[in-house]
Amino acid sequence: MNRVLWLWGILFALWLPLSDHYTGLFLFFGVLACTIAVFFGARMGIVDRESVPVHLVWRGIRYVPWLVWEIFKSNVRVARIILAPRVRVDPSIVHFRASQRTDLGRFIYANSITLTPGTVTTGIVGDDFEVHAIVQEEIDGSEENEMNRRVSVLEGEAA
Amino acid sequence: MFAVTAAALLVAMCLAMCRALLGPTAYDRVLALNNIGTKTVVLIAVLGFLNGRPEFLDLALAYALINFIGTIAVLKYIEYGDLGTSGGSRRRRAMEMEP
Amino acid sequence: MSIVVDIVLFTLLGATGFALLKVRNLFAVVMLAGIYSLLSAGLFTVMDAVDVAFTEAAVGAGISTVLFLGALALAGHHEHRPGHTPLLPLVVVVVTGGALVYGTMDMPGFGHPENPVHHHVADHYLEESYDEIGIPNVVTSVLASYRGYDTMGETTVVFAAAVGVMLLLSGARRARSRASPAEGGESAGGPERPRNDSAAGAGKGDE
Amino acid sequence: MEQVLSVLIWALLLSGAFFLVSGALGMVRLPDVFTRMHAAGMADTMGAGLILVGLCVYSGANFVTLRLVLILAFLWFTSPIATHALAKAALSGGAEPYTVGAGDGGTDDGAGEGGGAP
Repeated sequence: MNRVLWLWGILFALWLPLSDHYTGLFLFFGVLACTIAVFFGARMGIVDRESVPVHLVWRGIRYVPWLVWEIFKSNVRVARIILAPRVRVDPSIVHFRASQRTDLGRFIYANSITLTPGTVTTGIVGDDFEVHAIVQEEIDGSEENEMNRRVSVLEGEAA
Repeated sequence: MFAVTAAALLVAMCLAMCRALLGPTAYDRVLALNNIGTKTVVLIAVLGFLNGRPEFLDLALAYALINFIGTIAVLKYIEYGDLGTSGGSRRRRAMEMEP
Repeated sequence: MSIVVDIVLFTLLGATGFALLKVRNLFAVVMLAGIYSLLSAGLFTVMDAVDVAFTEAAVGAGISTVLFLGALALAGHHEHRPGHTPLLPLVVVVVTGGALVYGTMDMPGFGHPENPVHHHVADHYLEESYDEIGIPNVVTSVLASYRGYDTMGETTVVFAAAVGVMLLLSGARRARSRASPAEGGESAGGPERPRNDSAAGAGKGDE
Repeated sequence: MEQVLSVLIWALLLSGAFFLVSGALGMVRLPDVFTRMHAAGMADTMGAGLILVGLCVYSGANFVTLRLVLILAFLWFTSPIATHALAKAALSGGAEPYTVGAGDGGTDDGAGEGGGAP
């Protein structure tokens, strides 16, 4: 129930500035639209820890800057490969073991891997991640371990 | 400066377009479609600023979402052969797309 | 700058159009059609027709791609070569196109403020609609109030069409999934998809 | 202050354009769909990201910026999902990932196309 209210609040907080009209009729329409959307969401049973992860917001704020920096570094790396006069790629599929306990944590880890260019998650079975890397040598595991650790911290102890 | 950015976007769209035309596999085309979609979103945003009408951003916002839905629908079709199957219920080798 | 954007987008649009004609692999055609409507939505945006671009984005790139794919799932994805020569269609298209281009000669200049379309009822709508209807977006108040009955008829037709399409597609799927156990688990695609044929055709179509 | 902001916007937009174009170049040059995915990811993350952040800085703190941030958030949330779905579909659809052993280090078709591109 708490999450339903959170979802409603988030939707309405998004609706307000996007509409940018604050007369009674429009506010009523906004409230109506948000309520209907949340009602159907709740009825379908999709308002839960995974779809409204409000418990991750605070720790997520600390994770995002690190992720952005990591994305920047790997972008530069891939750009160097592409712009080299002769393209030298050595793609291969490698396997990682993820330490997250929840599906949501694994989802975040997998998306973080994909979001950094040079590595794309191609499959997940349990905690085994199948990752396609554009240059095999660069994936020595240290950065992925760091990312894995940080996502586990993000996922949190109090599950 | 927006003009330079828009020009770069158009060049990038041309390159992605080459990939869509060359193929060779269906997946290359999906990739190009998704990529051109992303670039169109950014292009609309930049054009809005170029013309001094940032209201265009609403369009870019809706576009970003539609592009994603379209790509997922395409991939679902490739993988399961139709759009009604829920994930994992039946696996089959989807489209036979040799280069 | 705007003219450069126009030219580049039109060139890409033309290239996509030719590719649409040449490619025989229908899946690639659907992808290219998606790109085509993305590009034309970009063009509409450049021409300040944001609401048209919005519709193009939603219908052209989103819904119609999905519908095309649903149709491909039923029909297979290779187009057969036509049995007749393209001469007659070419003549028809050239004549029709020429007539349309000739027709544009009589049209007033694009975006000219003195055009009759901007002075018939447009002034009234632009100036009075907020007082009369109370909706800030003029397009919305024209659609939903000034010509409300028209819009209602339109949406009814579209709704009926959508229901019909969904019935057709879902009915076909049910029939196929009933048929597939007899085929054995391997070919869920059903007998109406000539798998080998289309695989051979996919390579050809890409040339 | 004005000058600093202007330089910052220029830098953001130009570096975004750089990543965008090199990502698109990679889509033409690289040998197979899996490696091209990495190049496309570049355009999605840094290319679009830097340009949109540049526009944010230009427009200042208002609802336009909020919309730009939302667009960026949608792109960054959806792009990895689409990429992952594409990779998975390509693998299960029987696309063979390119390996160095198959060619010989360089890319014969990719280099030829890349030479013709601007």
